[in-house]
Amino acid sequence: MRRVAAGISLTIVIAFLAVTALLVHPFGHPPAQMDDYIIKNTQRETGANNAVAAVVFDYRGLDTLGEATILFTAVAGVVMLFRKREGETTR
Amino acid sequence: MSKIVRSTSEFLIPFIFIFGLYMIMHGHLTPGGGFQGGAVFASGMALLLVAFGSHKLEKKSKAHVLSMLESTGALAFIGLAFGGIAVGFFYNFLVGSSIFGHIPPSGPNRGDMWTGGTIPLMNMAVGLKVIAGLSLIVLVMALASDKTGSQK
Amino acid sequence: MSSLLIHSPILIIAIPLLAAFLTPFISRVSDRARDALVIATLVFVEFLVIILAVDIYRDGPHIYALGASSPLLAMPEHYMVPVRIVLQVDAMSIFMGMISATVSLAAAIYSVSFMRNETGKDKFYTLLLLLTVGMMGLEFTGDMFNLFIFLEILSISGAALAAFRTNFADALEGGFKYMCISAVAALMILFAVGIFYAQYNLLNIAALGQAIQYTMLDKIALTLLMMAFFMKLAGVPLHMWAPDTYSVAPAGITPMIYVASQACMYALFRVCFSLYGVTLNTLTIGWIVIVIGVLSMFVGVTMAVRQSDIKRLMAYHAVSQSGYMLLGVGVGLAVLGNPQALAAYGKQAMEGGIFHIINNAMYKGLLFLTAEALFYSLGTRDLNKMGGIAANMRYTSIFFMIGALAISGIPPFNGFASKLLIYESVYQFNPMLSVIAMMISIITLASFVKVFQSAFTGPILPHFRVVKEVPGPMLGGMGILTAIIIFFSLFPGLIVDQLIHPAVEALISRGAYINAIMGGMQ
Amino acid sequence: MTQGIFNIPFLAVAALIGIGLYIIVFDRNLIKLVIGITVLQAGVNLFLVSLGYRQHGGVPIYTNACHSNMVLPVPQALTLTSIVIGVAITAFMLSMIMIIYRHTGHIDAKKSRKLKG
Amino acid sequence: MMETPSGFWGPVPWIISTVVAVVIACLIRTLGEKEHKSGVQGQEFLMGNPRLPEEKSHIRAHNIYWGFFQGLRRYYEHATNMHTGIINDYIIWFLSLLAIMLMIVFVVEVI
Repeated sequence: MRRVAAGISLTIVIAFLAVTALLVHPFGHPPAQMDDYIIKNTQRETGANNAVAAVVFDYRGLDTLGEATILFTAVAGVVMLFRKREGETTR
Repeated sequence: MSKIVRSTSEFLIPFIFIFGLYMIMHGHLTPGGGFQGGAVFASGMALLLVAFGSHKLEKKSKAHVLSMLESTGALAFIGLAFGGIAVGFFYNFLVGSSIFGHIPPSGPNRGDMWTGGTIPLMNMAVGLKVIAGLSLIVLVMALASDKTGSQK
Repeated sequence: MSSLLIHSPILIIAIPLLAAFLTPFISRVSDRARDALVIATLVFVEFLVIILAVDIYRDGPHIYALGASSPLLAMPEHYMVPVRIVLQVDAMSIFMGMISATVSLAAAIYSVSFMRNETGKDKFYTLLLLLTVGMMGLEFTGDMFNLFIFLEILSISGAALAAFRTNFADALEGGFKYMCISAVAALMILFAVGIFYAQYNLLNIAALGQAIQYTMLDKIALTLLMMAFFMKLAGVPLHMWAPDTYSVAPAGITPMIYVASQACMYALFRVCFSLYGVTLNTLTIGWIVIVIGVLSMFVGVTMAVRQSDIKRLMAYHAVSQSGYMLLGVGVGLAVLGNPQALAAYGKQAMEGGIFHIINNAMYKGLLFLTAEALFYSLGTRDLNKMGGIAANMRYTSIFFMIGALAISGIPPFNGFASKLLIYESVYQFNPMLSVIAMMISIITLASFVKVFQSAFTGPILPHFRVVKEVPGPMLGGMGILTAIIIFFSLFPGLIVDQLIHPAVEALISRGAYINAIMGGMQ
Repeated sequence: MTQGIFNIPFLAVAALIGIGLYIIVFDRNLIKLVIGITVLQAGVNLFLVSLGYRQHGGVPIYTNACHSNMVLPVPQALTLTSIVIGVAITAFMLSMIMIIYRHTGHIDAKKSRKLKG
Repeated sequence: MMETPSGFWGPVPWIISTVVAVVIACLIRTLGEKEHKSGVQGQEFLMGNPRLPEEKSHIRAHNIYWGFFQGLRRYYEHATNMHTGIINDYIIWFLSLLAIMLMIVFVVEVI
């Protein structure tokens, strides 16, 4: 029962994803108003030849800060999980 | 691990480390950057761990030192972001100055190391952070799994 | 002062982040310095939020473009599209920000003494600050991808904190479930962001709102976003992680995770009202929100009566109370395309729903804290083993009683005020929904009577004779929330007029939200 | 819809997401669940990065560039961000599973459910 | 004072009227019997049963609302079976709701 429901809903979701894939702009011809600005102005505004690095560290810097924070959070979480505790019992 | 793995990795690891550092340093000029270079470097650490065992690695690099290094990288990153607060957070305040401040000619060029403003510095900070963070994750997980193995 | 005001949207996010990165260093110096740093940071954040709120309620929304040559310049000169990340703080965002900051502060104060005997406290405080950062960023950002990033920060730190007591196997289980559903939900959001990017080559919410056309792709994206946020805010039938996670998280963290799920509710409202707004089929989407809200109320409360674990019981109540908010705002969403109905009762329904958010954050937080105080003193969460501890824990029982009366909507407490708004305005939309909401309120009262009767009253059990009141800082954390509840209870009109009404206006007026960013080009 | 035939990368995205969801839904092994989430992440990352491809475009880097036509830089940055997030989540979930195993001795989702009802 | 769609709500008038009601109740109470002695009601009185120890006389949580649960037994069986606690099932719920919503949105567009 549960497996049947899961199978049917999975099929529907995948069908809609395929519809999405067909409706998205043709591969290789994206709209590019924002990116054209970045490609044109990256050297003038940030001084970096690498437009990706300019996006990562300048235009979308807060994303990168957040990403670094996520890594920091995950490390803190992993270290926290494996910390030593008094009264630790296995099983 | 066997002797073959150990001697091969002894040979390979300096190259991996240097390649990782190269990617971090040249992040604003060539493909790559702090995250990618840091991941390459950390994969070298993982190779060390596989070849020589987690306890041996832990003697060389203590967990809390790595934790400090990671925090240092994060602090340097957010500090650079705070550096431009006179204008705005994340403002690239070094463009036009003498440190990394050259502005390249527009269009394709040969690439000048001293360009990019805060971007190369941020690359280094993030690189340090990623190196320390990923190594710490790998080390802590290896140590923990080692411990459970010995208890059985 | 004015430059502090201009920079305060980012400072509210960046200062706790800086403190979180500093904590590993400080905690090597001394534990006391670290506790002081954490509390001071959160107090400073609270201060910044309040001065920003005063300014926003007086002068309208703030924007902050990161890395631009001026933070107020949302778009580059001579260009029509925002390229950089823009933080956009309007009355609704800052309203949620005040809730998050207050609850974080109370949780941190409470944790100072609750966590005294734990190891790994430096990681605990780091993660607590990061959870605050995640909530604040989620509420302040004006960029779809950035929203995803902050959602992930919130999820990972929340899961790590929920699994903090690693010596219990069920703590790990609760944390793992939270992480799992968060990861799936966040990936769905990322996919939706990809769909937006593919169509419009934009990531800014306001710019997307201007460009959006509600094509088939936009509908799929809306469905993905809505379901992901319903998963994160624990709407029935996607609520099942909520009791598992809330019940195992340490004290202080449970209210924070709950407020984090309300931040996800804010994100849902932001997507529905500001991103899509009138372009979507408001009646259908509104009814979806309403149906999920009513289901949440009903299933949450009926499951809650059944529980014998006190924290699980309260977690189910949290699910049930979220239903009220969804009901109120869902009615507003359903009549969004109909200005007459919106003016007649839609706005008031939304006011009720949003007033319920802040009320609920306060008294639900208080109830979670009292439940954990019982666990701290008695060593058990099982209601069947409790009895007659009111005499020994006087203040806790008073706090519990205030929280329980407020959540059940007993006058004169603030829960009654927001529920009254919801009942009366929803009655004009559909009387049946209003009647159901009242019924649910009665069952809520019944379940809290059960808790009060079995835990606090009756003859004191012999092995609890030596039980003492919890230490001062824990009472302090509960006291802050109680004081706020009493304040809200005494002046509901003031709160609704000054705080809630501007927030609702900010949520409804999509044009103002878009113009704050795109205004230059009209 | 005539362009549909060129959208094979996007169809691959749908397939990857479907496989990921299938693993998450039908596999009771917790580690395989994490593998499913990783596959899902791979699908979404592929979607993001293939959004930015421009026909006959080169890398968006001016150092010694010979192309005048460049692919979009923003999707690459987003994908980079999302990959790092994926690594963080995977590491964190795997270490959680390690501790669950240490406590209960198995990694079966069906058996490790103390919390229910 | 808070405006509601059909009137207003203010806690202060409510509290004042409650206080007035309590005062009236107390006044009525003072009119009662003066020689009444308290204390008799609490003791066991002609019951015949031995007095229970204190911890036994406390009604535990699972006994409260027993009749309510008995009346709604079938609903509760379904509801507890729904909450299996298996993480895969949570994702199944998510997927099925997602599928239903996609269908609803699609159907609404067609009509």
